[in-house]
Amino acid sequence: MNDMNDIKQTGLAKYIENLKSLKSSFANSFLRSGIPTSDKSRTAVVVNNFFLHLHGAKTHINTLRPSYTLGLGLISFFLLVIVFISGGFLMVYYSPSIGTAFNAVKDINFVVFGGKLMRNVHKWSGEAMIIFVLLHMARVVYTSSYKRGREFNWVIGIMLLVLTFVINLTGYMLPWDQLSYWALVIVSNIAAAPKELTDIFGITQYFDIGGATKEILLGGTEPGQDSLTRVYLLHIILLPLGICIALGVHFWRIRKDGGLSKPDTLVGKGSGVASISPPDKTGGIFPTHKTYGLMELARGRTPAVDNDVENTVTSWPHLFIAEVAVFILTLAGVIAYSYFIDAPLKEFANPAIPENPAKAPWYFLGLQELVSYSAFMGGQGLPGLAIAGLLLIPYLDREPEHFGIWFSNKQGKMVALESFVIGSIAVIGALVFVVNFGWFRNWWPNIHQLWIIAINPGNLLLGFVVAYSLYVIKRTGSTRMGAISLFTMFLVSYVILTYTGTVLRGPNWEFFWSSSQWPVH
Amino acid sequence: MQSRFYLSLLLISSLVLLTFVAIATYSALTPEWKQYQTEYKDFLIKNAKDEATRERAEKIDIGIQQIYLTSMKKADRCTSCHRGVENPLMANAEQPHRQHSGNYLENHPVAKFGCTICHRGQGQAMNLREAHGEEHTHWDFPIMPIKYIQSSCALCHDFEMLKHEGGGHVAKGEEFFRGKGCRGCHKLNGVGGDLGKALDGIGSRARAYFPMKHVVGDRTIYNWVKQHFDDPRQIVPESEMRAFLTGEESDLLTTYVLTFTSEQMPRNYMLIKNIVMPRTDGESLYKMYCIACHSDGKASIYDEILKRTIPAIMNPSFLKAIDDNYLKKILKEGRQGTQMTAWKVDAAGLTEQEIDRIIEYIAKDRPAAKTEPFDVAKFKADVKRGEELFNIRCALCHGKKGEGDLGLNLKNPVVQAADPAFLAVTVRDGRAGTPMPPFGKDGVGLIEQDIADIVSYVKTLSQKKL
Amino acid sequence: MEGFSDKRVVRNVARTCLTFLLMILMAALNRTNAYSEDGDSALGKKIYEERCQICHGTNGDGKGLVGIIKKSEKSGRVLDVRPRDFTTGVFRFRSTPTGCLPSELDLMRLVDVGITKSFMPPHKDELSMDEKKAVVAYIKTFSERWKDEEPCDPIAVNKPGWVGSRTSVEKGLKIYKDMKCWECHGDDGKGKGPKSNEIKDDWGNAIPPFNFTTGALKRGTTPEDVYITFTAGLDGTGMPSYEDSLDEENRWHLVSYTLKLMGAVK
Amino acid sequence: MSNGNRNEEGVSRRDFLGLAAFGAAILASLGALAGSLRFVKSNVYSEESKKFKIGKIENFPIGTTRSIDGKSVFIFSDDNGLFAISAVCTHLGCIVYPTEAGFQCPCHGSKYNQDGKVIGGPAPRPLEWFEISQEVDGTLFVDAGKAVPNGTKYIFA
Repeated sequence: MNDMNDIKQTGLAKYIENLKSLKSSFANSFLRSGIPTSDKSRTAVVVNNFFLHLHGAKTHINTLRPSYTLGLGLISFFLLVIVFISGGFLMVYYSPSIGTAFNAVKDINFVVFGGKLMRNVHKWSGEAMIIFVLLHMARVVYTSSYKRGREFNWVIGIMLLVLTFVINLTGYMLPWDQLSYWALVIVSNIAAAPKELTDIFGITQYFDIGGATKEILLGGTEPGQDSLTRVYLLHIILLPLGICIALGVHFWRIRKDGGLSKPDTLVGKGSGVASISPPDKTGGIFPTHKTYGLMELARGRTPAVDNDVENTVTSWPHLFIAEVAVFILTLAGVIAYSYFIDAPLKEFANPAIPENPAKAPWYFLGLQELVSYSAFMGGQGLPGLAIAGLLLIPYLDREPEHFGIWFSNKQGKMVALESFVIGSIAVIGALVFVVNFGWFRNWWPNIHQLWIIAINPGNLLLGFVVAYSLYVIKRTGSTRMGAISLFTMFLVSYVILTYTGTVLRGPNWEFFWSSSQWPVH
Repeated sequence: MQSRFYLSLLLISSLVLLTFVAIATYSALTPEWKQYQTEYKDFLIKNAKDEATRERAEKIDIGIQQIYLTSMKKADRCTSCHRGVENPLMANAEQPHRQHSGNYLENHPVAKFGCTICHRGQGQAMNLREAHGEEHTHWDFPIMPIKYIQSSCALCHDFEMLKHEGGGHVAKGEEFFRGKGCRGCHKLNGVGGDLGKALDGIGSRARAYFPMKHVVGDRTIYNWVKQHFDDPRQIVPESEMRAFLTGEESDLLTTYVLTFTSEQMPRNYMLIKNIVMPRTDGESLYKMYCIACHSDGKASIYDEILKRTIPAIMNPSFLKAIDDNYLKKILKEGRQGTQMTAWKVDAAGLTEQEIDRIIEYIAKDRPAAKTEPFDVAKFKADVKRGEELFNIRCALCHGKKGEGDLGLNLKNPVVQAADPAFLAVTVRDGRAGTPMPPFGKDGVGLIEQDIADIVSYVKTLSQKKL
Repeated sequence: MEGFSDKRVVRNVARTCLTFLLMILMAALNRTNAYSEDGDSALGKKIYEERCQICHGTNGDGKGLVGIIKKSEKSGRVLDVRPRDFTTGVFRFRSTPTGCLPSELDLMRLVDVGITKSFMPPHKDELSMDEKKAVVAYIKTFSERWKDEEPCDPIAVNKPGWVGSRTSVEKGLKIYKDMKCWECHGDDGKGKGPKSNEIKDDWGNAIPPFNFTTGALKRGTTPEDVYITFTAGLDGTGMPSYEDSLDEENRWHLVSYTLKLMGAVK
Repeated sequence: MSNGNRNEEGVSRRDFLGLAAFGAAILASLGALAGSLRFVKSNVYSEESKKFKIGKIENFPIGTTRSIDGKSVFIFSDDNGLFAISAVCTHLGCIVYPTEAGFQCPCHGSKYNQDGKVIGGPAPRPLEWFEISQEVDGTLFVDAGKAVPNGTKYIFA
């Protein structure tokens, strides 16, 4: 009996013991090496965790400087997370059929608990992504962060930008209201715009690449159920998948390319060294200032020759606190905005009557301004060239100096300012001209379309931007200055054109100072 | 130091997030309709006459009310605010709690019919602004003004029944529609003229279909239709439509026109009590198709909109000159170059029988006396002299090239194909009831040779270019 | 040119042998155009009988064979259009003050351009100047007034630059209200004022007030035409002259307001 | 046979094999990809027929302009016959509306004259004209899938 009791006792005691240590044993199993207490174990947490090991075990303090990154890339990523989660919720009620989609969205707005907020959050965080991805790009450009092995990651970044635009656009079409329908009409016809070119060469009947693209996109010749199915497929599977893959590569490359960019000269905190100059080795797979390495797991004297290491802190908890803070900030911002501003929902799609003005979503209105000169150039040619130009930036500017410093130097700041002013003048000048005097077709109605494709305000603007940045390179003798100039002008053009398309264009795409002056239909 | 920055950021953001989550939850938990339902419940509890009523009132669940009409896939949630709609205790309450007026709900239980079938508005919506479809809510079918509400009755009921059982307005409107010749210009169900737009489905068209620029007040299709009847050119400046009705009469016609919806009610909703064959006597047909232009047909009238004189087709002098076959030909084929529609079954959709009945009606006052014949062949016509006479005598009304203005368009194929003797008689005797005077010896005093010359010239007009 | 109306001159010319030469010349031009007194009135009579009599009647009493023409306006209102009765010597479209006979030019202009909207056709291209003069002279024989009275001087028209301006339109609106224009023409200028059904013309026929929103005045649509109508009135109709009750400036303000009603200014 | 020769031959043979293998692999993949792309272009569209009935000639008195409900086409009738002009803007597919001068597109302000010729705005092509045909019984059809040269007017008995 005693024995039995003993055994029972020990069994129960073990059980109670296990119960007592549940917290630490679960934490140990979850974190693999337990709740960290030392720098070593902090490092181990990161290295051993599936999600966390995407980060370095140690993080350079420059990475944590809010004024350096402004957290823009991170915000973009968190917006994506919010979009994915809220999108998943919306899918519970949404059904991609032209007979039910509109009612489903109405029901989400009206009777689903928190439905309106969820829809707003999805909509606004998606659109905010566009802004933050662009700002993130601007940060990368202005801090020269596309250099020293990061060239390809810049390319991935541009891909993500394009994917962000497209996924937003496809989402716009799902409610199947007037906005959706006419945006789909316009977009599918932009897809068909190469017809302008094939028409000129008279080969449309043999090789109608534009028409084929349009029909593949729509699953027909006009928007209908098949189009909605396809757009839905793009929106919830293909594009998210593309984004996830591209984003995976993007993050992986950040690590492999040596972490976030940082200036070669940095005042290290407490290092006692005013200026640290690592050996200058650009490019390469293993730059000297990489932030991971087994030797960093050890304490004490290390074979490191790079003082850089001294300016790091353990990612756990410093980096993670920062990330959580930015995530909550993003979420708070999105929810606050969504609480006050509702996502639009117009009348049910009506193929007989276009909206007047029929506008694309705002982020495409810069392009719509351009397509109002020529559908092909504005919808495909110019965006294509702009993207090509952006892609080429890291390959055409390879100057290693001023890496990781905002605007490189004083001259860079001046060039950015100057390009901002000149670019604004050029865009506004072009717009003022077109609004007041029209373009070729208004002067010579019989002019051949080729002339308009070749010479239109959009092309001239692009030509001017390229020419001006080349002039800047020639004047300053620095390709870096050219890159700053080019990107600044790109950004200014995008913003001004978008503003014009959104606010200043009214019915019949006529110019109005504000929408309060629009004539009533 | 950096961690402190991020920790404070985290704290502040978390507090902001918490605040907004709290606010959002609160507003999700306190929607507009809940307030109305609470009011309703409190009202019932307060005014309960006996304990049992009171107990029942206290048991009222507060929650979204929905009437789902399976056959129409319609969800009406109006009763979430209008909970008292079937409650006799609410007969004198303020909206939204008031009981439905009249005894309509006896035969139209809310559970079967919902609300928006009759009242329109957005049944799915859960707030007043969007449910009533006010302007800028992007809903095409705002709540229907009560003065036009009877148009909804006609979705299921016939006009004969409506006339006697509470649908007087829409039945009256239907009478106007039949009596004012609307179908002379507008097709409905494939029958009617081509001058105006077809009316099918007009009552359920999207708001954007109507040019709302000149509409006074709310830009709804109800106001558009009504104001367009009052003064068509005020709403559509280039309209050629006639303005027959104003004020209350046009309200009635509006009520009727709003019944032209493209949606078909499910069969189990329809209730046709007194099927009355459509009126197909000559007079009714004349009123349905002809009267808008020809009015009583006794006198010809120059029309400022159509810019021509509309012939007096029921004037004895016209009928005396024209026999039934000729009338039938014109009715069937129309008159090229004028607004006269081809009424045959292929075109405007009238059957042979109907056309015959109309002709019978038009020709009922034909005088027995025959006209004195005019033997044109007897005269050797001089076209050149005819032209001179024409320019002096005829061109003032018929135009220099016979293109017509106050007078008839003489280049018209019907005139050109007409028997010269018929034309000569017309010139000689004129047309009483029209501005066409007699040019023969009883009138202007032209001799028969002159008339023959003019007729011979008129016959050459078709070759003249304008 | 004025000399032609002076019968003495005509008589002198007729008595010269030039008549003969002229006749030959005219014959060569295939025109029966002579300047003898007899020839003149004979020509006038001929033209009248050919072109005018059918509406205005053999005696100029407006009771020709065509008779009353019914016209339906855009508003749906059906009007009776009656040819002018020349026997009273009362004319609407004069440039002379109310109560006066129209000037020779007024009548010539009417024959020339006709009257829009009431089927009086233009004769600009149909008749020569002499024929028009002859027919005008013949028309004057229908009324005794032409023997007893002389036409007055035309009204002077000097359009100020501010006609049609916003302030002028506003002042015009006030005058429109104060002078009770709305009693006939209606608040909205559509001719449906409270008294619009009571108005009769000198012959006792109902006559509807003008609907400004149609924009087409019979006299003509220029501001000057409207001004003359306010100043001279339309004799024989219910439209009085405002020459005495409104000063020139206010009449022009009223013109501004009617221009707005007609849609000519915003 | 020298070593070098054999080597050369060997290398070239191996090269050829490699070239053939990878070439075939790429070709096969491209073929599969092209086939897959063709897969997404459907062979039939669930749309209303492009050819539709518009009635008889008597429905179109000379001088009239008609738009057909639910179809983006204007039918005109003038002294020279009947003709159908598309209401779809050639720029980006919005529906044009008639104006005094001809047509106007609400989306980007393309303007056309009464024959559909571009007189302003970004439209690259004139509005399409469609074939009108007549069945045996006299019914007229417009085929919005079949463009005809601009200016083609049809005269029917």
